[in-house]
Amino acid sequence: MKWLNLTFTNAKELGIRLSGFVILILFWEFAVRIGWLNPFYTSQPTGVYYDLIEFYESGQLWRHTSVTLKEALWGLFFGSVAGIVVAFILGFSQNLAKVFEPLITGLYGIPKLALAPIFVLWFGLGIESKIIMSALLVFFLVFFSTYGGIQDIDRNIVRSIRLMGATPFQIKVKVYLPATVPWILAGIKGGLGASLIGAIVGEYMGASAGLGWMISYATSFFQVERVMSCIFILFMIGVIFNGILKTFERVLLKWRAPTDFDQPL
Amino acid sequence: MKWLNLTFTNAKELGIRLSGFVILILFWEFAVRIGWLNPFYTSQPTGVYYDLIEFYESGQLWRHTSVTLKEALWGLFFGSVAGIVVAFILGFSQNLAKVFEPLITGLYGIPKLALAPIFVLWFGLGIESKIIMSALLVFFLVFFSTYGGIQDIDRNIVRSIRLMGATPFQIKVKVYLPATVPWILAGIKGGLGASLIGAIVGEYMGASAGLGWMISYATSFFQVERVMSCIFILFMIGVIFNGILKTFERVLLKWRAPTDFDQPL
Amino acid sequence: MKNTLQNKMVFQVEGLHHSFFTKKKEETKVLEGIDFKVFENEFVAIVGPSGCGKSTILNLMSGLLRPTEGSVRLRDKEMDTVHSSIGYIAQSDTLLPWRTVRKNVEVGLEIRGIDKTTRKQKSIELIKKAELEGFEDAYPHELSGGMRKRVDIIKVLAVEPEIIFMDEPFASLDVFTREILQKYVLKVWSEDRRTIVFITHDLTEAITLADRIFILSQRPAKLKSTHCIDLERPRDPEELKFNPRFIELYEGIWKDLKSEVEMQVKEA
Amino acid sequence: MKNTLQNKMVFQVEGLHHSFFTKKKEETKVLEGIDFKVFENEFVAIVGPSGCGKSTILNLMSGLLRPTEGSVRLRDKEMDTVHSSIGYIAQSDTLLPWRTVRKNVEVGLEIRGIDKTTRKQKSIELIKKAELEGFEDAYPHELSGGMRKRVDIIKVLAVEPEIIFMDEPFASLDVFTREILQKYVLKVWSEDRRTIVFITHDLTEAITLADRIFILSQRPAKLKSTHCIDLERPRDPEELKFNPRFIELYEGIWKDLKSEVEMQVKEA
Amino acid sequence: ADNNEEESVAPEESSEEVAEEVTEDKELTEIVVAELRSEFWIQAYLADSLGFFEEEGLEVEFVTTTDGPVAFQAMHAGSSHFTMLSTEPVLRAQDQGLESTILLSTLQNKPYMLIGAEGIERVEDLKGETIFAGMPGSAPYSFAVSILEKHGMSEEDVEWAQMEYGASLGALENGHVAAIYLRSTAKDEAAAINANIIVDVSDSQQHEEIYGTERYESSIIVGTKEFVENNPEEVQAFVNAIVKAMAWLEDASNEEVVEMASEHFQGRGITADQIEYLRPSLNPDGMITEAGHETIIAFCMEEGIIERDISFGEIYDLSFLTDAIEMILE
Ligand SMILES: Nc1ncnc2c1ncn2[C@@H]1O[C@H](COP(=O)(O)OP(=O)(O)OP(=O)(O)O)[C@@H](O)[C@H]1O
Ligand SMILES: Nc1ncnc2c1ncn2[C@@H]1O[C@H](COP(=O)(O)OP(=O)(O)OP(=O)(O)O)[C@@H](O)[C@H]1O
Ligand SMILES: [Mg+2]
Ligand SMILES: [Mg+2]
Repeated sequence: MKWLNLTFTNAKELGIRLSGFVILILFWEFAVRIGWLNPFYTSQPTGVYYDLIEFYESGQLWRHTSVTLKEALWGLFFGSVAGIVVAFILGFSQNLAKVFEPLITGLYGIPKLALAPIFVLWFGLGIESKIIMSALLVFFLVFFSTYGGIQDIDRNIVRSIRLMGATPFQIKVKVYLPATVPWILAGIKGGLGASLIGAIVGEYMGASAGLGWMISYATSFFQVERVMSCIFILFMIGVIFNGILKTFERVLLKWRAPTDFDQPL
Repeated sequence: MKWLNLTFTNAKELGIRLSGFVILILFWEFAVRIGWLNPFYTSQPTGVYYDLIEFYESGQLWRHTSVTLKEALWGLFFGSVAGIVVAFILGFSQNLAKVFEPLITGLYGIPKLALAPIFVLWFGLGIESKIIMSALLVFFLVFFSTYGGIQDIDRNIVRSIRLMGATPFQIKVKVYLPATVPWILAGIKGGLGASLIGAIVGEYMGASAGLGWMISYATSFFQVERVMSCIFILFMIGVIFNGILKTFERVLLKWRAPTDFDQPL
Repeated sequence: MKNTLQNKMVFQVEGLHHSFFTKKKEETKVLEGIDFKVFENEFVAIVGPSGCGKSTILNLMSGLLRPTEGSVRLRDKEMDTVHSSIGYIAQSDTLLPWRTVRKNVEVGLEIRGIDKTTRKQKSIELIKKAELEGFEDAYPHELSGGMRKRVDIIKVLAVEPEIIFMDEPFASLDVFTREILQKYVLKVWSEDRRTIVFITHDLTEAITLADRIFILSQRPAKLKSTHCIDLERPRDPEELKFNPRFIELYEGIWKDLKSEVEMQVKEA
Repeated sequence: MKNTLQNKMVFQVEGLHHSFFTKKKEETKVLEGIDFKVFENEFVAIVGPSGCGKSTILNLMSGLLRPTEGSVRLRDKEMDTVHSSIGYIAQSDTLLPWRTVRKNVEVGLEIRGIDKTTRKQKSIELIKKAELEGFEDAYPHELSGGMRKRVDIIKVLAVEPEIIFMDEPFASLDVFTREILQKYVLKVWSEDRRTIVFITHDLTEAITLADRIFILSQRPAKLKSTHCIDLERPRDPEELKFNPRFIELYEGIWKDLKSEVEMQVKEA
Repeated sequence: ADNNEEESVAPEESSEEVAEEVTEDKELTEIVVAELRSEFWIQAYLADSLGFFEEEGLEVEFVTTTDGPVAFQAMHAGSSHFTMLSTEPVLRAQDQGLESTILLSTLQNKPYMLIGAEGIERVEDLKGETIFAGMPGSAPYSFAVSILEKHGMSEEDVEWAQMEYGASLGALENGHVAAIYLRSTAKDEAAAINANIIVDVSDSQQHEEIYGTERYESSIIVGTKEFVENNPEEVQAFVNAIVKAMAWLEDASNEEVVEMASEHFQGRGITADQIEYLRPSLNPDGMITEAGHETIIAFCMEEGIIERDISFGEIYDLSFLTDAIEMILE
């Protein structure tokens, strides 16, 4: 996997990055062993490990993971694009912003699970409803971030490009878009997690496969190990997504002055 | 209400801001009346209106709303503070960032509802568990945004303040904090909605009152009107939160050059 | 002023007033009744105390700002928006930080839809002129202050605008680099009949380059006086310094400026 | 150079090399073996072509950068971090956009924990000196370029640093405002025995102010020559221009600089 | 079992294979069942695993939702053909004009328990304590209320906590609640946290004590009225397959059941113990009795779930079931 090489330049680097995770796991196992945590509710790493093996060997792991992954990736894609586009539209029209900004903040606060009946009604029980749910959650995060970025732009630069005779569209593409990239990336970084949650919530609403399906199934059967296995997989997907995004970030923001000086702050 | 005056400078302004919402409502009623939507699933505005009155007169509306509001506000507060603090800690330590940044992204992608058993086990069924859930969701949004802002700072300004002999702490308070305010505000704007969702999810997990409790109760009774009433209340809370935040924003960012030029872009 | 009368008028500035308002509605009067004309192929310099309103005049003339009162007419048409026939080298740094030097120089050409090879050719040529070879692929944050300014200048010159506004373009350059660019600007101006409005604090520079010099008073600025520079063209910056007419002009303008300052001091 | 020998040494720069590396690890050699000393209460000017490495030298001397090779010693101690005894007026704009003019001027005092009334008194006084009355509560974006630079200057002077670095501080100011500030800096320097290192492109300014002038060559920069300015103090900028020794010095330095450029041209 | 596993990985491919094997040239009809994954409908999963649906020319996909009502609404919105849920929401929807037809019941009573924390051994001990039994109006909630009433207490005598079902065991052990409702099949889990079983209505005697009857057939399979009327063949085929599974289940050992059903209950989802605990509640023939229906109606009206009496004939259509029984069991 090429990007992994790019992201984690070497094993040591990877070691540092995962150390927090490893400590967490060790602590968890330890806490269970000495009786601080009751494995009946929290399970324990070794238990999860065996369950993961079983999950994998039954061929079900990849099946459920791939379903959720597909939903989340499409959701991330559509949600990010929609978030950027809407932020740009509202960012350039005071009046539209006045109408829609409160609407969007208001809508964001609605618990999506409460919309399950309507969602199922409109989008059915297929993959579409999960992608839409995932995209919806991503949309909000990317929107808020991008919209903030548009307000924060350096006006002198915009002026200079306008003076060169750039059309409003060119100004957006040549100035606003690159200038808001750091903001968009911050939004997408939040969106990574949101895309997974959206897929999971969509699966809670109604699904025949996926990690969300597995979690809600396993929960009702008190299969804590399996719930934890799924959470572990989601966690790893999040970490990997983050690694990929970091690579993107490095490429897209290579123009930025390095953040670290010779001396510590 | 003073801040409302500040926010919506006059009735016309308020009119514009709410027009989108009004159109949505009218369309909804219309769609039900001509049969595009089945009121059994989506209810209809007039029905919701009567239900709201009943909800209000029974004295239940304020009871449930105040519970959720309290949870959300505390969650917003703690989550924002934690998000800013953690972003600052990781923003200034490459090594800590390497350890914790993937961890945080990974954790964000875990569906919170799946943690219900652990949450209830650790935090009980009182208000604490909802505040923690709400704060958790807000934390992620504010963290990602603030962290992005710290990376984006103008290095020349930092240098100049360092040269004046500022301690690391002074640099953070006098430069990084004010410079990241636009980013923090963008994060909190997302956090408004997240705080409500967190409270609701917390109530799903275990509660005896609150709008989330009401929604899941009404859902199981096919009381679509009531579900919609709760959603409406949540929506309005989101809008009002947004209005308050706008006022804050105006005060905190009054130093920024105005975004609108004489000419439209 | 030799050519001004028979030449066509490019800008007509009439009764220009401008005020800025703070968010608390406090007024800062900046311009108080400015009238002047700029003719085709003229090289005009504007000189005045720091903060008097020079940049504001250029912003008004370029259509970036709308005057509180009075009018700016470009070739008999009221300025109501920006015009791409004007190239404006602003006082502040306006490089796009995410573009390399070459890409920054090309941005205006891109906007005009010039094809890639022409763009590249043009930008490479200008980068050479500005003595920036070897930095084509550097990002702005990797340049020195003077280098950044040079990129800013050639970025605007690249699109060959008919009218060029320059706001203290050479202030941060050493004498030799400055001379090279001055010569280049003069060449561009004389060969292609451009019209140039130029702000500077350097009187020598103003006299060397301009046909006419407008002296502005302290804020709120009025047009204090206009000096016509009747030195022969082409002018060599280095020789000029010893030209008696030059010295005469210099002293005249100097006194003019000084009296303004002294008046100010007396008032206070 | 009158005082230099009996005076204590403040800076000792030895064998200074510095290179920048792009993200692709390409090297830009900027400094190639610079040696000089700066003594207590000396006023040193650095002159050199744009982009040669002047600002880099100040960054190294202030401890913002660590040299690739060689050393900078401040009072016999290796520079290993920034020192608050150095006030650095940088080339780029470093005002805090969210603070008003007054608050910007006070930032250094705040850092030192000076109490509010003293802070206010000091800042009001300096704002007056810089002719910025009436703009105490303006935000940086509401100022003209020259006004912003003036705030930048007094912000650093407010903390009364022992050692002052200035990187082209007066480039964007008109002659009169510049003179006022030059005089103020000279006053501060002579009264309180400050040590000043000063970068400028204006030879007249360099000769007027400095005890010694370091001439740098093109990048990669070497110390081409050092000129001692043996003009009597106090110097009046206006009279000095007609002083024959001044003209002599000016021409000497000019030729020195010019030969550098010509060598460059020949090489190319 | 291998074959079945493959089917769930790539349902389309294997369905073609099976179609060839079966040699009936008929294409399989796709049927979607919205459901809550639970052992209460074990017969449906067995029918799938045992290939009975295929024999009937159906290919069934199970879609799990959060909540019975959601599954039910999904069906009415056209996303599925059948739903497996409890009777109560169906009655309420019927009352509101969403017409459905219940085809059969997989259980004959409610395999519900009320279990208590340490020191809570009898119903009387619950007075003034906090208990969890789902949302008001849900079947577990009314089950708990009935218990209280049978012991001379009322709804007001205890505090009601609400939480995710999965969180209830933790809440009980940690003392957040004094008693919780639990499925009777989860006796092992109850034992794991040393909880006391206060009431267990899978025991028919206790059931009668609480509900007044032995039967309370509320784990049902339902279709929309429209679908059932217009597609009698599919409905018949579907019911046939389930009745076959019911017959198979009667004779199968617990271990066999676990093996067959494990495909739908991955991991440790189902155990022989659970089947054993479930057995007393299993409906041998899917029939729904008048007595059971009346109990349910009475209960729903009391709880305010429905406002009018819904007659047996309006909501049930057992003709498919009787036909299937005739054909298969006889
Ligand atoms: N952060 C940086 N990264 C890479 N290269 C840099 C960086 N800073 C400066 N340089 C390079 O170092 C050289 C010298 O820069 P410096 O700013 O010291 O020049 P200067 O003498 O101050 O010029 P000017 O008079 O134009 O301000 C330039 O070629 C510049 O490209
Ligand atoms: N956006 C603004 N908001 C408020 N006041 C402004 C704004 N821009 C300029 N001013 C004020 O207008 C006056 C003139 O500014 P201007 O930039 O035109 O000066 P200038 O002559 O170009 O000065 P300099 O030589 O220092 O660049 C100044 O007093 C400044 O404070
Ligand atoms: Mg200006
Ligand atoms: Mg420099």
